[in-house]
Amino acid sequence: MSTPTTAPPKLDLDPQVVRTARRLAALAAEPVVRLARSNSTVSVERSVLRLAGITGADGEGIPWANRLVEAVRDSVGLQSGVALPVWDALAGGEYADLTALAQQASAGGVAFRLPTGPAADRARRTSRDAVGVGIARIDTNRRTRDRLRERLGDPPTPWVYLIVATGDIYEDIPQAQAAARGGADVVAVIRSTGQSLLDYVPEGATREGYAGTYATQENFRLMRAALDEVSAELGRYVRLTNYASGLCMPEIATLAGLERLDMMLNDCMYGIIFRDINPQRTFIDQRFSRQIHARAGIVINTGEDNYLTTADAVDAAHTVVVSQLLNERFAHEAGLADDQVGLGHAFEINPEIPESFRLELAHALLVRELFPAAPLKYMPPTKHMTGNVFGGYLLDAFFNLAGVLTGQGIILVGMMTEGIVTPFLSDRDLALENVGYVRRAAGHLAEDFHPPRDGFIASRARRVLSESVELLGRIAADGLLPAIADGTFGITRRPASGGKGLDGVVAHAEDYYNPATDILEEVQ
Amino acid sequence: MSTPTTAPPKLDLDPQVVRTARRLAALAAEPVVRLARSNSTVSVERSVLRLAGITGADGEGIPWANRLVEAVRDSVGLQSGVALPVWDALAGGEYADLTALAQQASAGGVAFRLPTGPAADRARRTSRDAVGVGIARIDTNRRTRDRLRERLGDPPTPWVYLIVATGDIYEDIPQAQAAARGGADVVAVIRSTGQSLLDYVPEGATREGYAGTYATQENFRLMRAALDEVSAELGRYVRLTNYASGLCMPEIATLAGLERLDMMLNDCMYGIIFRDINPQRTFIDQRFSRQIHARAGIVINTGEDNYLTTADAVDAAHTVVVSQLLNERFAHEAGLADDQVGLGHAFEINPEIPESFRLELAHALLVRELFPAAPLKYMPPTKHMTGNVFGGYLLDAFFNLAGVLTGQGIILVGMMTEGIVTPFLSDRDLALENVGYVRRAAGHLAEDFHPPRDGFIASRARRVLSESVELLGRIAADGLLPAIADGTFGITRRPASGGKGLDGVVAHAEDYYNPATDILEEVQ
Amino acid sequence: MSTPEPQRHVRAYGDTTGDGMVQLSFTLPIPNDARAEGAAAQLAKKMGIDPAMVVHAKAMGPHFTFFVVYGRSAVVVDLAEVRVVDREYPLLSAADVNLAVRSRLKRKLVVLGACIGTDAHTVGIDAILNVKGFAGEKGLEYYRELRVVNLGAQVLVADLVARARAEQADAVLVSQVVTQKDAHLANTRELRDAFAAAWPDRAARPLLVVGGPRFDPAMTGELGVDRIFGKGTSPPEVASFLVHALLPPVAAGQLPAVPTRAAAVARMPA
Amino acid sequence: MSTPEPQRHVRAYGDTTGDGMVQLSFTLPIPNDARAEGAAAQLAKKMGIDPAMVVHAKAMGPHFTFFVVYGRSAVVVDLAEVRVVDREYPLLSAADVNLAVRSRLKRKLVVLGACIGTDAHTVGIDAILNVKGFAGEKGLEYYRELRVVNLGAQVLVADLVARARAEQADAVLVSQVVTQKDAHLANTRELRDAFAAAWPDRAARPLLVVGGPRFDPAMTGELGVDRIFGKGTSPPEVASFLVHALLPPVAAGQLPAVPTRAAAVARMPA
Ligand code: B12
Ligand code: B12
Ligand SMILES: Cc1ncc(COP(=O)(O)O)c(C=O)c1O
Ligand SMILES: Cc1ncc(COP(=O)(O)O)c(C=O)c1O
Repeated sequence: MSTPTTAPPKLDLDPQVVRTARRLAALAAEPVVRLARSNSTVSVERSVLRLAGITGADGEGIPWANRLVEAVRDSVGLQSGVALPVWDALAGGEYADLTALAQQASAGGVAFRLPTGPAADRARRTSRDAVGVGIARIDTNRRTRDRLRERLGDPPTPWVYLIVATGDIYEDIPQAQAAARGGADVVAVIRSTGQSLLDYVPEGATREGYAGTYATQENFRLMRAALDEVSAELGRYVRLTNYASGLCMPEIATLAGLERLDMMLNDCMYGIIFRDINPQRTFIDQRFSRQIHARAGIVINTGEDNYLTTADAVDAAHTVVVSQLLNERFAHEAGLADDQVGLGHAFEINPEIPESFRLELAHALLVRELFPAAPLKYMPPTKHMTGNVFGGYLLDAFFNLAGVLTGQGIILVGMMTEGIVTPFLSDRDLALENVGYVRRAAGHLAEDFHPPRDGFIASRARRVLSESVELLGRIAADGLLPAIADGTFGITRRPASGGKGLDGVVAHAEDYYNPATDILEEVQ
Repeated sequence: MSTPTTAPPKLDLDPQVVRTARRLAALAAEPVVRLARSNSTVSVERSVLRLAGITGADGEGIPWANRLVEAVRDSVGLQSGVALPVWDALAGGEYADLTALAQQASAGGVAFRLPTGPAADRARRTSRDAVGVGIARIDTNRRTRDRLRERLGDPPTPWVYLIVATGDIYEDIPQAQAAARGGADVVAVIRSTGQSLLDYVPEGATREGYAGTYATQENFRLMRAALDEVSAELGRYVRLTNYASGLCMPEIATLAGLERLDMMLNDCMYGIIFRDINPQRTFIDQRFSRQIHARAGIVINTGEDNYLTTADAVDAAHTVVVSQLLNERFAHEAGLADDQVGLGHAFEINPEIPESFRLELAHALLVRELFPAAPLKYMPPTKHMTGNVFGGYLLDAFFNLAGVLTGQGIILVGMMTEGIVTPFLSDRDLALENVGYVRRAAGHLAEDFHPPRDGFIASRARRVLSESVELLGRIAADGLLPAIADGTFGITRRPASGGKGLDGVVAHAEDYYNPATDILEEVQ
Repeated sequence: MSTPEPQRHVRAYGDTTGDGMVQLSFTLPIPNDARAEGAAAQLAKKMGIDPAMVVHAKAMGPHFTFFVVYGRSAVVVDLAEVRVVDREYPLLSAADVNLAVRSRLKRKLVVLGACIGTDAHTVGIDAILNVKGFAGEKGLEYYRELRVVNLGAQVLVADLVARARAEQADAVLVSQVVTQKDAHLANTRELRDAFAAAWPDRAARPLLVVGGPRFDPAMTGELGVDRIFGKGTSPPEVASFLVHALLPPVAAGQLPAVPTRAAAVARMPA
Repeated sequence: MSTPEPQRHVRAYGDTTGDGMVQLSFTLPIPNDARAEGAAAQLAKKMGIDPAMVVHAKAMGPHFTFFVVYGRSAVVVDLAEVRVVDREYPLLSAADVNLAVRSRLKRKLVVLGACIGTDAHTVGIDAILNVKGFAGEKGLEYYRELRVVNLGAQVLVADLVARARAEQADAVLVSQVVTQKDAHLANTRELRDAFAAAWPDRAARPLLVVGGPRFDPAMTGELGVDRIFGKGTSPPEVASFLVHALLPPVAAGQLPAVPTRAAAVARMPA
């Protein structure tokens, strides 16, 4: 993020308490990091193949990446990684490329083996070279983005983030362009409802999503090109966002890097809690995906805002902060820089309660000052949005004002039809008018905003922080997986061995080799 | 107003400059006060008759009060006031009462004379007694209001002020009651477009106004009764407002006192500028009407907000302040207490300009701190309200927020259809939801609002104040009437001898007697 | 003047009885040029708004324009024509529900809950089922005589059928919140068909109840389910319906040991 | 996918071409009881919205309910049917207007302006007439060859007729902003009748121009005036129209000394 927050702190948080919070978060994260370092998943392995250039799908739409990983798994297993057997098989020169190999393999025509000695050395070397091509493309994309940002310029914060969600990439494109012309700095294409539970990434341009559009490499490409076009027209680099989330988190991160997406929704626990994906699977996947994001210069957006749709935004305020500290820790461990960690939070307090706006300011300011270098992603009201679109428009305005007053990095502008339908074109335009007015009219109102030291706002912020430290202490002592099983986040219980996708997890054998992590961890 | 502003000042205005401003305002007002003390008008004289109990109208709907004043004027003239010839005529016992006398007189059957000596003494005494009955009723109403306020309780400020404007008193009543149930603290019944230029007050319950409902004694009575009913139901005294403005300003003030209205729009210059009423007529009328308001415990609302509909709200900000200082001076001179002087101002800055909201805050705070004891009436955006009702709803919310942040006494909540139609029932309900949310959610946000001493807001406020002092200096030197003629207020030029109603002005003869002012000035 | 007792025939109300005033907004896929307002007025007029005032027209890029219209709608609403899905059964307390089940069913009543299709919105079904409940009313899990199995989100219809059979479910409660492209209707029809196929004897199949904020409770016939609950449903309404639909009415002196679904089926549209 | 070139037939657009989605809000004079949403849905359906989702219902006291509805409108707009009041004359600069008047009329053109009835909104007519003008464009007083007499507000029609005669006005410009109970239409008809009575020879009567934000410029025929200007009118549009309507076209070589109104009248609907 180019515009770090420089405003002097207003809350006067105790640095000692803040340090304790971070120390406890690291402690709580540690066992999970160990887990992620010593296990792989089918999606991590497929990512390796994708970086090496595998593309396409079979007649049923199942990608060759999936077919090849399945074939390897069925014959020699995945405990050593997919690279060793695959590049060993390729070494014979029988197969034109990875895709050809995959086609043969899925027809049952390839006898994989786990190479050892020089054969293994060679497989490691050649796979590393092949994956290096993909990484090089990611690096090029990163440089291109930097160049475009420099040439076109970055907008001032808070960046305005808008979603499109028609289900049809060809409807999405004009809507995204219209949004950019109307003032959006970031455009997110929401995914079709079912995608996160697919254990493969669909192929090609798609037109049939429900409440969102499939994340595919081709859709990414089409949309990034459309936004490049409009960026040039507007003289402002418009960012593209998608979701590295669900069962294919690592692969989608990879495709994002390959197609120059700019920001990705990517959370260490969202899939567990809101998609009932197995916790171990998620933690392993998120680490790899974050290593890719780190390399690609992609800003991640975490999903703490979602907790407040199932839990109460006042009672559960501290769970948001705890999750942010964990997300930050996992992000740092995977190599993301502070300015790539777009922690999420939200304006979800019941508008019927007294002083609700000041409570929101307290929470937003706490997050701002706890993570001064993070490009915070601030989410609008959703839960308390009803069919009263006028009232909704008003609530969104106060959200926008809270964003401006507390120096948020990215604000996802709310839609007045949130309680009704996925947004209409006009909702988005009205939302842009709303945030445009608030930003222009309030201007530097933050200069006049000074919550007194012992006033309502500062006291509330301190209280949320101390509740967070307390909860982190308990998690550090009892373990993060048990805490999740216990319903700590989003009041949803998710046991460590429940949920979808555990069968896609493989413990590393001693000779496990992953050319991608090999490269990614090297440069760190 | 029961809840004076106790918040510590935030602007640090120079008390020396403030004193200078008030001194210059008094200087500028002085010649006009002299004019008002030495002249009367047909409406002032009709008010005397109304206080003495005259009611009803002839077949053409012209009130007997008008007929009698005309008759006196045609026979002996009005230079000595209407009381002397009328009560002299009544002394013979020929006429049952004032109304009977008026009927005869308008048929040409009464020979008036200007009594002198003991006959004059008697006329003075009997007229004073007769007018005393009306004044006593006003006093009783004031006590009733005080009792009801005490019993039912006063709402916290800012009071929410809503208008109804159907044109039909019987549609107005349920709408006003609905508004009160929805949260209105003050209900204003807007008048029909043409009434201000009528030189008589229509009679009876009316159903045929354009864009407003006629102000009549019966409509006042019906509406006050309806609000008493709903006040009892709600356990909160709901105030009623109308307009003591236009050619019948003194009489409408009188009827308001007689029917226990609570607040009246009443400005020293509005009629001149926005209705092209003669300046001299207006200044004379406003003094008498304010004496009545003072006695009745009625809060007046001045009309400076209107200037910003014809002039630019930034360029002309100081003209609002100058007018407020003049209105305050005239109000004090007529006997109104500080807590009866509801000075008007408005949120009318072009929402397209940067920092418009902070400019509004600067203006609103300046007015608040310049008149700490006044129950300020803060008006919503009107000029920049368009057909975009969503945008309008948003602008109204920021107005409401400005009201809460700067401690306004009364806020007239805006209607999203301001740019389109007189309000629908639902507009009013949505407006109440809007202000309800803002008050509840922002709560005591004013505690966190501290514009820095040399920041944008404080500097702007100081600048407007100094421009005001400068303009007052010029007016004190050159005269208020020439300034008005020159287009100083609302960029509308109104020469002292132009406009409607000058023919209704009469200079006092030496024996001029007005039993009402006699009583009203006595108690001061 | 507004009449306290509404007439049978009413019009929209702006600020005067009978004025018919409505507010309308929409987008047209046309540029905001000279023709735009006329096109918007035409749309409004074809909807019966006359006179129609196009009070706002805003270009959204070169190809789309947003409009706000105010005007008088000619429509007269006939209140006598309004079909209301009345609650034809009494609202019972948890104690009464428990008593009814215990005394009339003599075993626990089994309720299976799920979100089907790709819908992952569980807050609504959880509000009905979880102890925590909704708006201060405890959910069905709190009812001692109900056995609640909540399968959570994104459940396949085939799995739901299998589970209903395995649990011997008396009622299956399905939530659908995502409505884009009428997904909720398509999924409900799939549900109906699968259950009809699995239980060809309609009286034997579990009661099918669907719910979600955008359902029209009057569509039971069309969708072939036993009951539809819309926005703001409270758990007791659902529990009371289950008692009403699944337990035969208490005939004097006679308490059937096993519920027949006949009563419920008889009430259904054919 | 949205087509850059709009079709002749278009529907309202929510987020997909052809989806027909619109938003509607209104009040019904009925309590917010069980029947209310059904009544609202009926109104929407009778306006051709189907399916109609009643997404919000709010009681406003015991006798009224406010509704918000979203749904699909069946209406297809035929862009070929849209009547556009095109500016059939060129937009002239102040210099061109002055030149035209000087060269073709050979005297100053007299313009009388007023708000009639009880309307006191002068900002609109002032924007057209005063030097200050509107949106950066100077008003008609700035044009050297126009003599502008602005009578201000609340002018009686009879006085306006008298003054038009006294000033020998070429054009009378009237503003009407208050539209409650169609006051602007009633006042315009009164204006037309009074001028028709005072100038039975239509060619002799001053040009009648009315304006205001809620006028429909297509209603000239109905209201019997020569031109109607709506919201956002700029002074040059008005000045150019006066030149166009009052000055005969420059036939090659021939410049009539006195304007006839015949040309203008001929263009008017009968
Ligand atoms: C919370 C929420 C989420 C949470 C869900 C968490 C969870 N575990 O449930 C999260 C953040 C995960 C989420 C994600 C998404 N959401 Co969501 N979400 C909402 C939100 C804000 C509130 C819904 C809610 O909880 N309501 C509260 C409950 C109590 O009300 P309810 O569901 O109506 O239930 C009541 C009744 O309807 C009834 N009821 C409901 N079900 C049943 C069943 C039975 C048997 C009975 C008897 C009664 C009953 O009883 C309940 C109590 O009264 C709404 C917007 C809004 N304000 O409504 C959007 C909304 C529902 N989401 C939407 C979308 C599109 C999504 C996504 C698909 C977006 C995306 N592509 O990423 C994702 C993916 C989810 C998926 N795969 O389905 C859309 C749906 C649009 C549409 N009409 O099709 C909405 C309307 C927002 C919008 N305008 O775009 N969402
Ligand atoms: C300013 C204003 C006032 C000022 C007027 C000051 C003045 N000297 O004019 C004051 C405060 C005095 C006022 C008072 C009232 N107002 Co007022 N006012 C407005 C306001 C806020 C803006 C109007 C305006 O100035 N627009 C700017 C000008 C430039 O635009 P315009 O008028 O549309 O003019 C343009 C075009 O229409 C066109 N045009 C206009 N006239 C003409 C004429 C010709 C010949 C041509 C060619 C072109 C042309 O050219 C202009 C430039 O483009 C509107 C609300 C709004 N936002 O629109 C309410 C509004 C017009 N007022 C309204 C009302 C009801 C009143 C009152 C009657 C309320 C009352 N009962 O107390 C009073 C009394 C006034 C009366 N007797 O008429 C209503 C009218 C409702 C309706 N549709 O019937 C409105 C819409 C507010 C509302 N929603 O209730 N008002
Ligand atoms: C971190 C994260 N991932 C993903 C999603 C979207 O859900 P899905 O995975 O169904 O696309 C969200 C939505 O809010 C999110 O916050
Ligand atoms: C002081 C004052 N008087 C009167 C009015 C209303 O106008 P009228 O006199 O036409 O009723 C206003 C309206 O804003 C006002 O501010």
